[in-house]
Amino acid sequence: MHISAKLRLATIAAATTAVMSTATLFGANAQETYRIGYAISKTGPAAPGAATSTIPNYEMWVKEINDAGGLQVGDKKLPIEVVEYDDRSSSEEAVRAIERLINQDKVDFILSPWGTGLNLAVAPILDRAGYAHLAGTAVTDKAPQLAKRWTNSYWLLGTGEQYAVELAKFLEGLKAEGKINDKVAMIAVADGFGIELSKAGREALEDRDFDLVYDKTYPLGSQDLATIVNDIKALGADTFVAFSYPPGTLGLTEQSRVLGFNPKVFYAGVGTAFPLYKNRFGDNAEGVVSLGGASEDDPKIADYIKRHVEFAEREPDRWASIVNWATLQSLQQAIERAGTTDREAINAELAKGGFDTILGTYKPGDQTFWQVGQWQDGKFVGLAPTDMEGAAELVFPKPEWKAAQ
Amino acid sequence: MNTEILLSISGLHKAFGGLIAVNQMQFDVHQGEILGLLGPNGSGKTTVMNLISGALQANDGKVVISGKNITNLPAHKISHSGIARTFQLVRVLPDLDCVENIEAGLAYRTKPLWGDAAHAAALELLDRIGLAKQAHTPAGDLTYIDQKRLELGRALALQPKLLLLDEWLAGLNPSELQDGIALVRKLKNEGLTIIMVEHVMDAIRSLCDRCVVMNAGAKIADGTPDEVLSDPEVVRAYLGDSHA
Amino acid sequence: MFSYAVLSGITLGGMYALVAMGLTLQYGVSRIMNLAYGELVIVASFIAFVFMTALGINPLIGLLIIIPASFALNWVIYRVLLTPLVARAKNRGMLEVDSILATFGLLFIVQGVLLVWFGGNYYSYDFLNNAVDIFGATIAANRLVALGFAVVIGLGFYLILTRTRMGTALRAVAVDPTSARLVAIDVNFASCFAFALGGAMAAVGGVLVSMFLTFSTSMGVVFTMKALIVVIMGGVGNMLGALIAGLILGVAESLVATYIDPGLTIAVTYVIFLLVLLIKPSGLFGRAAS
Amino acid sequence: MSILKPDFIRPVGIGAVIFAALAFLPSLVDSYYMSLAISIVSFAVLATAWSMFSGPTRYISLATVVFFGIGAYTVAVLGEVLTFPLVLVCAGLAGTVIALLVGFSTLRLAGVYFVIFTFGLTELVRQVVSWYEVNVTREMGRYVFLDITQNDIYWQLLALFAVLLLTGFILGRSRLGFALRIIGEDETVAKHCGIDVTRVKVALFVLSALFMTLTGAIMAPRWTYIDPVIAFNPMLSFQVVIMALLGGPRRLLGPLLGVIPLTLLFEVLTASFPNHFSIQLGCVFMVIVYLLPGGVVGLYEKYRAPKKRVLATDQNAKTGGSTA
Amino acid sequence: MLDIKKLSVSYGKHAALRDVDLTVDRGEIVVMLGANGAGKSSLLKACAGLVTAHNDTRINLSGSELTALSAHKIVEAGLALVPEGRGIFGELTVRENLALGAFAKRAREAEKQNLERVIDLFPKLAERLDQAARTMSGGEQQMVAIGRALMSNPDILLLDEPSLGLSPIMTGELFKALAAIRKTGVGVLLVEQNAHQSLAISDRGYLIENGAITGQDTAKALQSDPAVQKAFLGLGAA
Repeated sequence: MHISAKLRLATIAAATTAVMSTATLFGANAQETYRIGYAISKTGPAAPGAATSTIPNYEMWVKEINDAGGLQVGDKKLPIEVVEYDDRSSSEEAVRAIERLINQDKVDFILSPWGTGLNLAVAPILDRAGYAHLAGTAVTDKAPQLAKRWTNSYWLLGTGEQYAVELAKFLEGLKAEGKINDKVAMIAVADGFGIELSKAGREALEDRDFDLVYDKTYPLGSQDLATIVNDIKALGADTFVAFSYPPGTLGLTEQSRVLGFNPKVFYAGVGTAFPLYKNRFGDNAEGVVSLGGASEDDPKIADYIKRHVEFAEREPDRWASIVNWATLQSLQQAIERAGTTDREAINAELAKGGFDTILGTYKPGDQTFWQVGQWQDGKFVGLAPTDMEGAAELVFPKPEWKAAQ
Repeated sequence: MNTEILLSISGLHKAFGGLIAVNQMQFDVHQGEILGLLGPNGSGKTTVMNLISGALQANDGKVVISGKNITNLPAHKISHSGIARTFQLVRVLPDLDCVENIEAGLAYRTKPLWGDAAHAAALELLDRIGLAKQAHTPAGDLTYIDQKRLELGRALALQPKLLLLDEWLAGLNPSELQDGIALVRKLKNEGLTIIMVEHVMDAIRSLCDRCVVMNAGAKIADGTPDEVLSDPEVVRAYLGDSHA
Repeated sequence: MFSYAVLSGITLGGMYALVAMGLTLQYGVSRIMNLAYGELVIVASFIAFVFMTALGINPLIGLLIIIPASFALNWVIYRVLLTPLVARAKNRGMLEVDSILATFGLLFIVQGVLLVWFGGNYYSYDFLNNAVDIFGATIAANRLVALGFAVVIGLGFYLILTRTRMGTALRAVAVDPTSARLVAIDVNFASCFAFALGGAMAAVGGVLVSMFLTFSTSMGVVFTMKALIVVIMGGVGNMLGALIAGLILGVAESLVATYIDPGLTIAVTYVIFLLVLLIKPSGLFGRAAS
Repeated sequence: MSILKPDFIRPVGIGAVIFAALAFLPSLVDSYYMSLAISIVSFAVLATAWSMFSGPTRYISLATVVFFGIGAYTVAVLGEVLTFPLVLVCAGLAGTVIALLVGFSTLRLAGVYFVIFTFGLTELVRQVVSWYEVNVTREMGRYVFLDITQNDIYWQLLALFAVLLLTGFILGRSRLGFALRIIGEDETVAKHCGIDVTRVKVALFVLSALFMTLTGAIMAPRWTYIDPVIAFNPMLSFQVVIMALLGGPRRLLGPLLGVIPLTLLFEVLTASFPNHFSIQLGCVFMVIVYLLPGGVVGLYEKYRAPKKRVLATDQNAKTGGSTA
Repeated sequence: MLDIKKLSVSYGKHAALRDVDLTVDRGEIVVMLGANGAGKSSLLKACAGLVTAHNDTRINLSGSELTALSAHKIVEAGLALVPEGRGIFGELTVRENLALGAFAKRAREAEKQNLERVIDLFPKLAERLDQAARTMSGGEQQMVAIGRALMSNPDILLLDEPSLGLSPIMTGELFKALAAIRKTGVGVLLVEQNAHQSLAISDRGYLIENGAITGQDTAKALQSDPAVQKAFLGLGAA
């Protein structure tokens, strides 16, 4: 009695599974969905970055489109079907997952993984299989060469040099106005990102007659940066620059506050533009400068932030998230413009650009977004390039740290 | 009796921390003789064996075999100079079978045997020590006595000039003891020189040409078994008052 | 500068020691090489985070709940997951291999559960971050609290282990489990108790560390490894050894950051660790390999 | 002499046929399966090489990724300077030198001290490479743009694996391999049998490291971009240990029996449960540990030849009397 | 007092002990003689709960059943084993070793008196109480091991080759001490290589061969038994 009940349950379960799997099979054959795949770091060292800048955007994009009935392809509305994998922050896993998406799942489009290394690892495969590669979270000095090497690849966060030069130009202006002295203390995380930015920063700052009074690196994974801040504090630099990762960024801010280190310009990031930063430091975030930025007065951006909060229960970061979202909007429009699910047609549309996104009229690969931003009144606004529309005025000098509550 | 000296030990000294285990030991072993090394437990006999075989490093002193100084050489080099041993606590290679255990002795000696030759030699040797039937039994599955035989076989496979037996006859029942004594005597007759640490008096009396008695790390007597066993100091330190 | 470097090194070292001490108990007494140790540290960090941000409970008060809870949790882990391995292990080596494999699995489970609940994000909250001046140097209060806990736990357990009957019994189990049975010590109970206690200490470490470090679900391994280094360097099973090893590493890191290059801080901890092992293969205060 | 005997020729012949057949795999399956095959073969090489040293000696080394990473980095540094075969030679040399250094300095450590030492070594090497790149070359992260396809990598790995298995097979019948087994059983006895224990251990450690280094070198072109975090990822060492232990590190083909099911399991879990991968993996892992105490080889042996083992009883505990 | 019936122990297929019957009375010293590997140690270990005996085995101490108890409970029941190789805690001090001896609940109350008794028995230990046990000589370590066993206030004391590693003088002291222990009413079961001296202080003896009892008699009778003389008293002729 008891056993037969269990058996029946098992049979029903098996039957249901079988029916469901055949259903999906037919569904796939009939091309009634648009299949999107991605492999992203859900675990491992890259997971926090992916969870902040990329995964919520992907999920929100799919949900919004499907809620609206699907992608407009020609005269049909195709709902999006997602195949996702965890690359476990490993290049090898990422490579295999992408191969799987291409050959096994035969998805129509592949969204990029998170991080420079993983994007580079999968780029040649995507190129070979003719998939466009919208690398939304890779910062590499080789971006222009890579875009040439793999013609359908777009390196959307640009090169480290762009950020460093934009920052140096910005600081040069402040120096010319006599607001800051020529001393800069710079610290970077010993990792591809930190080194690329610090290298470009060093050149750009020295070209502009800045004196780098401190120029060192700290190892990835090191969170105790108290001694570094203490050393720098004694050097009399008006400008502090840290090309750091989120744990380091938070640690440096924390220690600067504890030690009462109040440079006139306090620049730290990646991580400053993360919602985490504002939650963590509250009013003390005011005046901190970093990479990225958002024209939060822009209704489109404000709307995006609002929707993101509703969907993910937290704010998006004000740097890569925005670029990622603009990219997804571009993709959607490219598909709609192509009016077909044919990959080559969509790729061609992507190359044309001219999409209407939260970054304005957007062409993937053309870096038209904020390179330097600052927390002002709880918003991370864009400062530079200064000629961009809506560039905010710098809050200067950075207000002194307030004591912890 | 052959008086040629095979092994000569002089001024041998070994301390473990503050404890002096071997203190200025000195004795010679002549070609072809069986030397009994006697003494109470803890008097340093096994330490002397370990110093000779290179299992331990001496703090001072000299060990010379056939005119060659082997003091504090690594154990594998000492084995190459013609010394093989068995251990106080029998040590076979438990997961290897008997043939392999013997091959372990054949394969790394000065004139190594390997492959078919080693296999054949191993079988022959197993036959000699009475383990031919167990050739493919893992050594760990052998009885205690057979493990002792096998360990001796491995030592013999090294074709030593000098064999060190550390309580090899301990724990044998009386009939096995007779077999064991016969085997050791046969080895002696084949020309092997032997140092044996032993407590079994029957064995000592019937086998040893000469005995060295140790107490508290030092030599207290040296002579024929009858001489040393009646030495009052030996009786006091080793045999105990009840034997006086 | 020097005094600051030393002082901040000591607080850093205190944190290392704090995180390592539970492992030295688990590995030293219960003979469980617990690769999931760091995950349990992180679990406590997350609980502290939830207490602080969602419930408004100060983490130090939260310890009153977290310590007994983690003690119970680790008790269950030992009873359910590890007892069968202990029972079937014929020797220490087998238990070591089995416990490595089993806790490796546990590591993934705990990490996976955290991931489902908290996602992959970074977490951090603000507590006791005010500056405190001591000896002319400024240190965050939360770090001093952690250091204080490390010293109190290190010394306290040192005293308990050396001065009380139960502590002596635990050390006896560490030295020779078979003989311990012969003096009426219930070795299974003692191992379980030590494991649970170690787990509770891991939780204390996790709560305190969460007050000043940014953490995420994938960071457990970092703590496990740091703890292992400290445990091995200090000598397995030696609380005072762990405390001192932690402090040495912390101060060395801090001095190197100040006087040589912050880029070498992690390298230097490994150099010191490797040197200690090469010179004294059983750790600073370890007994000779048996 | 003994080379020509049938018990040598037959397995080698069968192996050659199997490997020759496997070489045609790329023309049969698509590139996803090729990438899976690469994964399996690379882990097979790593786990077998690991077991070559760690199986008989029972030293658990977590330094696999040190050598793997050195191989990968050599390719990153020299890849565009030298031809690929020469790069492989350089990688092999670099791995050998490091292995010699490590071998001579660490092999006196025992048990868990050795385990953690080798782990510490991984971190140290990673940190030193990072520091060197940051302060000397000022280039962190290197690009590997080589015209090496996935199939090339597969064939190279397959060839390496064939060589490794042949080496292991010959080793298993050689005096050197036998010496290592004796050392694993009882180091003291080994010494007294005339074996230079240190030299044998270091030789095997170096040999095993050489194969790990070459695996890293062959795999490197696959990732386009290499930095110390990618090259020296300690998870790799753990995975290799786990696979080898699961399979059974004391048989030549044992590790393979761990590699294949675990790689496939990882693959299935990643594909089926991208959001619950960790939990599933952990659970499956625990089940394996509890139900397969002797590894896959143990299971095989248990059903093939039930073996009794008499425990040493009275004779194995007499300590203390000899030195005190 | 200690009553062993049909004790059998196997390791895998190898039978170490077969149907051994043995008794030890209050205030009695009983010695077991037998070759290495005959099963003597297994017998003691089985009594102490360190190895598992077959199901039909019965081990009874003063009326309470020890057979299925785990080792620590057997100590509580009043049986203490001084294992071969002593099994002291080398890293711990002598004082800690002795204190651990009194870890059993039955011993805690009388810990002080027992400590005094042990110190009386082995005055040498008094000077060495704070020394790590492993730094002491073999004889002293043996004293610690026996002292520790006595600290548990046992009804019966099992000793596995206690004279191993002791100088003859030390051995003499040891046997004197055992005789003194007997006087306090404790039963002693002794496994010894040193047949001569152990028979001299024993009341009765058992001969054990290949896992089975092959003979038993009073110590006096055994001493004059030619077979025993040949097998175990070879040096009696000296």
